[in-house]
Amino acid sequence: MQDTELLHEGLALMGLGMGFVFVFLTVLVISVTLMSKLIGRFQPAPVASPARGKSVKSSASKEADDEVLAVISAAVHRYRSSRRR
Amino acid sequence: MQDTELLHEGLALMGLGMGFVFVFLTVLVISVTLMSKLIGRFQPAPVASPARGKSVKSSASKEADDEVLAVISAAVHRYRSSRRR
Amino acid sequence: MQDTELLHEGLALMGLGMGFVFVFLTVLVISVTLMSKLIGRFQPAPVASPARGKSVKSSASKEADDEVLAVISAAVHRYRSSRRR
Amino acid sequence: MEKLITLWEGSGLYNLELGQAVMILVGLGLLYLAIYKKFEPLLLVPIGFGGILANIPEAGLAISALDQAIHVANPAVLQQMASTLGATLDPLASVEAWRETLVYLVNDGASPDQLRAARDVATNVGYSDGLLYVFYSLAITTGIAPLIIFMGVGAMTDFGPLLANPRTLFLGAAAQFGIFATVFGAVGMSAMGWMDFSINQAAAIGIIGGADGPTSIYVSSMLAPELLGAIAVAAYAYMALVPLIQPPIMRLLTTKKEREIAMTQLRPVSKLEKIVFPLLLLVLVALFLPDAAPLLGMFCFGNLMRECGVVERLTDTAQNALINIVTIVLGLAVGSKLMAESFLALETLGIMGLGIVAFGIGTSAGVLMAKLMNLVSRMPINPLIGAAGVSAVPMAARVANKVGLESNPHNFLLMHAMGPNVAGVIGSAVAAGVMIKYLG
Amino acid sequence: MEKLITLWEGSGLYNLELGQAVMILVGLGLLYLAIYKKFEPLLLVPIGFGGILANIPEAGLAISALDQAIHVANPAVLQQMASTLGATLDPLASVEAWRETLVYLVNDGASPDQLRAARDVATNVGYSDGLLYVFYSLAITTGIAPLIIFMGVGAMTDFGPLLANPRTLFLGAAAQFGIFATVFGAVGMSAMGWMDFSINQAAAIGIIGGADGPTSIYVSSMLAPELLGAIAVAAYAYMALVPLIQPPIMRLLTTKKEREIAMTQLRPVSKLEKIVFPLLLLVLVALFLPDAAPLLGMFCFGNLMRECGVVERLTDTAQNALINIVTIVLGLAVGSKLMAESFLALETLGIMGLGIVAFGIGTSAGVLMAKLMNLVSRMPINPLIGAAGVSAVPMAARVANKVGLESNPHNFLLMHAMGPNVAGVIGSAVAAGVMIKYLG
Amino acid sequence: MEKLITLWEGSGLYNLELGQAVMILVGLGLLYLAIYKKFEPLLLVPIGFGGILANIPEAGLAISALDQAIHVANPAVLQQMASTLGATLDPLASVEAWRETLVYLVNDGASPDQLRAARDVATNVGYSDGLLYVFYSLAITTGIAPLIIFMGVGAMTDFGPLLANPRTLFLGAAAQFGIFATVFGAVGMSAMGWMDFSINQAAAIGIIGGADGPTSIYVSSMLAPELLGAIAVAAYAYMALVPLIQPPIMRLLTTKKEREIAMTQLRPVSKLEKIVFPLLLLVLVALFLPDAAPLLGMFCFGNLMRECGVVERLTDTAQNALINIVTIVLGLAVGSKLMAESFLALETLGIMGLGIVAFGIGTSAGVLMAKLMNLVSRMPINPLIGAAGVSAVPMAARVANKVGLESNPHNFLLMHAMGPNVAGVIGSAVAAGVMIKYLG
Ligand code: NA
Ligand code: NA
Ligand code: NA
Repeated sequence: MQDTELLHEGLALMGLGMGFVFVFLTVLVISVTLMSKLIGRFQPAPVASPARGKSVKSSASKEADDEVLAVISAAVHRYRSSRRR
Repeated sequence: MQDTELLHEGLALMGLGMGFVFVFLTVLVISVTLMSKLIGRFQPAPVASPARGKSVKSSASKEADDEVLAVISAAVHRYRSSRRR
Repeated sequence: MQDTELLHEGLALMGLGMGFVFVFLTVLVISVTLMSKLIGRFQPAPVASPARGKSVKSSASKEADDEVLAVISAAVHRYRSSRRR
Repeated sequence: MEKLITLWEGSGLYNLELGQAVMILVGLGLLYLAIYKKFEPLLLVPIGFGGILANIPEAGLAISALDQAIHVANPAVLQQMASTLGATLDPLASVEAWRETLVYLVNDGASPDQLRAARDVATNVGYSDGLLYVFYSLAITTGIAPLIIFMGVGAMTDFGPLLANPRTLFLGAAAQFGIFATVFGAVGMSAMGWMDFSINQAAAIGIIGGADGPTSIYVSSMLAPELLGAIAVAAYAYMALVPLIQPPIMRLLTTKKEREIAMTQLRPVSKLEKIVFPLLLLVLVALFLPDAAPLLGMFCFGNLMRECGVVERLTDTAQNALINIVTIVLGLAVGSKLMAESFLALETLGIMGLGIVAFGIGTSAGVLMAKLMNLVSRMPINPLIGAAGVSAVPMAARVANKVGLESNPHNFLLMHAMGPNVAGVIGSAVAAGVMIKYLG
Repeated sequence: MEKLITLWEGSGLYNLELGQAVMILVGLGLLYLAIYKKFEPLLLVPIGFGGILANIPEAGLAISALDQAIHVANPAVLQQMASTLGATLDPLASVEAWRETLVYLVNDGASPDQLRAARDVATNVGYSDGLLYVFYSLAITTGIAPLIIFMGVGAMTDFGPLLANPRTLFLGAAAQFGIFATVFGAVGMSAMGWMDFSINQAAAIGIIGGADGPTSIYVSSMLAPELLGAIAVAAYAYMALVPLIQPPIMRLLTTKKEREIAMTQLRPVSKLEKIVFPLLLLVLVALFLPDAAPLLGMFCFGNLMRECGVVERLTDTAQNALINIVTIVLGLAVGSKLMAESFLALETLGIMGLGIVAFGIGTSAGVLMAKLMNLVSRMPINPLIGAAGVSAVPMAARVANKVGLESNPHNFLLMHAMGPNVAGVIGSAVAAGVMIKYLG
Repeated sequence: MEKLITLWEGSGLYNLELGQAVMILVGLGLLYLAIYKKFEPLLLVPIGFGGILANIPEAGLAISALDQAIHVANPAVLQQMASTLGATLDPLASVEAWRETLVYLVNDGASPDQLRAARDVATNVGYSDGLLYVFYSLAITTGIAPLIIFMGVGAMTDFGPLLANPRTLFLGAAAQFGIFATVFGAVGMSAMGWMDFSINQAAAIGIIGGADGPTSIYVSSMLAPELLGAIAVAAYAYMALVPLIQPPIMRLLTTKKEREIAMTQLRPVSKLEKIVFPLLLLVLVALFLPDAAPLLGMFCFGNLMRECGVVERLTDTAQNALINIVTIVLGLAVGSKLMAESFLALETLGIMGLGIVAFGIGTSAGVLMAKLMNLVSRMPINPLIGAAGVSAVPMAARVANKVGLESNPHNFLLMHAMGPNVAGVIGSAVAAGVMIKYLG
């Protein structure tokens, strides 16, 4: 490749690349803003959502939690009895 | 494949498949029953087995247990000292 | 392969192999001894090293520790509240 | 400017075909079911997402380097590929026609040697296999992924309730009638001219009635890979729907009195029995149905690791890290088969319809078998646990328990239903073996 | 005696070339930086160690069976290989000359079929692919390893701060100017005759400025695999140097007053927004830049698994066992590219120099963009968080926070900086897609 | 009816050969040893189970698609395969004779190209590689599995005791005499005409005396893959038997007084020494024995990850998820070599006999070396710890400790024995390197 051609290639890539990155992220900004507004309208209480999230999680990972609880309680028990020794 | 031939194929597969499934599981029922009886005769106390299982486990996973214990005790210790802070 | 040739091969492998193993491990013994001396000279307090090692670790795995701590404290909390129930 | 045009002509929007758009919506729909309706999310989240990835225009994530080159390469490369395939492209035809010719050659006319050469051309000019295609080749074509998952399922399965009451194996056998009735239904639909299923395809569809994801995927990857996407989706979706599908059927086929039958408490099962059971099952498989050996062999291996008590490290890995890794890869790989041309066909509707019928018939057969056993045996069996014979572990057993509690709030059937439930896993693997034997 | 000579002539010391010795020292240097300076040790420990392994003379850990045979096989095997490659070796030339001829044939003249045949000769006489070569083929050539790591990164990323303040995406966009300025710098150096980078190589070098390890590795494995070793080392080393590189630039481009700007607290973001975001991003990628689909697709998949809350098993595996396993394999595989002939070149110095420039320009662009946004918008933005737009998650965000605290000890910018920080990940993946689109 | 006959003729019982039945019993025997006698269960459970799977008649789990097709395909397919192999099948001969001809052609006469073509025929008509065959190809032929396991072992090894007393490396060297004496024994048996071992096979057998599973598997996969099954079983079985094999030899070769020797307490070893050691070892391997680089390189890598303290995530994965996954795959793959034709041979008995001799000689050499060192050195060494030089980590060190306690209940040798114990790992890897150098 000739030097000037290479420089042109580089310049074109720079312009096009930065341009595309900005256009794409602008579209993303707009979409995200719209999406958040839409969700805010139909599900107006973001404050409620952590609670909801939690309840979802607690039902979904109930078993895992129980297991962890069992493991920990067994461990604590063991730890205590071992200290008594 | 002709339509009737296809139907015949399907019918044959159904008969043979269900037949085989039943025969196989029947053999399995008989084998399992015999196996349980044999084991019951030579090792008559299934009540003892949990205990035995436990002791096996405790020796096999002794190291793992110790490690867990160490981790937990360290964690509890850390937790306590962090609360004191 | 002729029998005697095979025997010769085996004998050669034995001599060479044992010889090489010894030479290699002798070189290793010498290198390790030198290395330990060098390190001992420039960093004379091996007693200090556990402490240093610990501090390295505590900074490196700080986050992991915090996470463990969080998990454990949550677990202990859950365990306690569950016992209260 | 020319570059801008390239960018636009290479964009998804420019190339988006209707089918792809629809399939992306289907993928989003599966994610909705998985996330909000909790339809087997462990599988349907990766499958749904994989389905979307597979349908991104021009990205070629789900196709091979060769297919990708045929789809997007420039005319010179196309001609080079054609010459390795022993054909010449009509210089007067359009490039689109050339691509079609190449697709035809690759799928029908070419020898393995020619395909290798054409593939070499494609990779030499820089095309590479899509990620999901690689996953499919590594995980499903080799059979590794469903078999490893089955091993993990074995490591999570407790055969205690089954060993305490081996007769419940008959319930697991009866429920497989759903499979074979569906096969017959599928060939029937073809004979009627409604659909166009071959006998292999019918068998792969029938196995949906086995209510076992890995078994379904394994069988359809061997007998009808072109239907794998639809079959896997149907299998997991209906498994998730078990709490809706089964109860009405169970109530219809039983009297309130039958549903109130209390079962005698299960005897304790010794450790040794639990260790011997997977080996016994393996030996029977070896003697009578070698074609089920990969599936049941890996299942028994997982279970033996669990019960033997001396390889806890391995059991733990089989139940966690390994099965999770394989699940991610398998799910994405299955998603790669959710491509418009194969999924958006009438056949998919047929599969969905037949799948639900399969579950219904399996449920009925299990319940009726339990009633039959009550006629010939003294020890009473609550017919509700027959419904658990379709497997869908442990969902179907929980359903049996719940329906039982409705009639008698003190009658806990869960443990009793676990017997037929795991028997159903064995039953459908045996059915899979029979089908592979004849049609594989 | 003859055997002793063989042993000596097969030893590393006898065969050690200067370049290999230097590269072993480079590997030890990387380990020093990783272990004592904490330069991204998770990657640099495997990369450094892999670099040492790759340069052990005669061991051939980083090369294929074919290359290994060419390098060490006896003359008879060399002649056999030459004949499969359609060449004859000059009987008067030395064996070393024969080896060189074969290297030339394999790299330039031979067809895929001939290479396969030559490879068959090598494996038939007992040569096999080196371990690191196998890792490279499995993990990097297929793209699996960087994509799986990107999935894990997605599973560890919280888009909450970004969703609370989407405008910070512009900061993540601006910081990508580091990438493209570096590309132009690299072609400039070539035009000046200082270096000899092709446009593809320049693009791969530029992506170092994206400050994202997996993205850099993915792009350079596609556009310039011969530079992968140097690029990966530069990418991870400079990411570790972010706390040294960025602060002076940040201070230079901002007034004390600007650095003291307090930002309004972020609004809480609902679970649903977090679930929808990865899907929205995926759909936009599908519509506008399919070439970024592998990278951003896997990233979004990881993030969706994290946020959907119903596949915790899979999320946990993606964040731990899976990403760790892949990191070990990827690191060793990248190390296999630290071979003397390709690494000890002037180009590597150029890459290291350009890499630091890339980070600097990216940082500046992010800061200046934030200042520009302050001119046109009411809601104040502390320009320091613009520097976090280069990604290097979460290091750059912490740097922004730290520099901010220096000016105002009550101004915690960490959460605000996380927005541009993760935006930078998306930005550089988009930039990667554009480059692959044009040059891939 | 015809179908019923097919079912019966395809069943295991109809096709069961005596050898397969015996091998299934051997597999069950290994499981018994693993589960009830705790013989290295982590490896012997998968190996034993894999051995059973490999011998299920007609299932073909341990063979390639090509072998499977030769074994069970119909005459038309056989003829097609023969033509790709450049042969014609005698139309008057039986189908069984045809199969034998094909087996002969595939193993001896055919070129790689012809094999590829024959394989294409087999896969085109639907045969596929068995699961265990796939595991073997991926995990053992490439060397990946034993090397990853060795990395995990490195990540679990503490070189502290060795560094505190480097002279114990000589004990680890001496104990390797068991390896080479066994090699000589094996060629001796062949020279006598009792067995028919080649020098490569003798070397692979000898390495059993190294008492290191992964090293044995790695070496025999390179030098004598046909013996891999027997060698792996012998290696793991005898490692489990160390507490029975060693004590009598140790007591025989030492006086009570020697066994009572108390050793001076080990000095504390600094973190830095532990970090430098794996790098030092690696450099020595690079300089003097590149053929040991894969084994010792991965071992040192694991150990460096452990000691450097900055990659705990990776160390944890190397010690747990990764090594467990690879162990499952490796075990099943080794089991695939427990096929009747190769295992049920006189050679296996020879291997078992030689293996135990290897352990005995290694133990003796270690003990005698310790006594020799006591003659030339001031610092006293309890000769019992010499027995730990065979490796079998940490079993042999525990045995030394236990035998020591018998003589003097206050003399804890465990830490002192860990030095030669881990030295034995290095020693046998070096021995492996020498053998691969000459014979590979
Ligand atoms: Na089932
Ligand atoms: Na970036
Ligand atoms: Na050893």
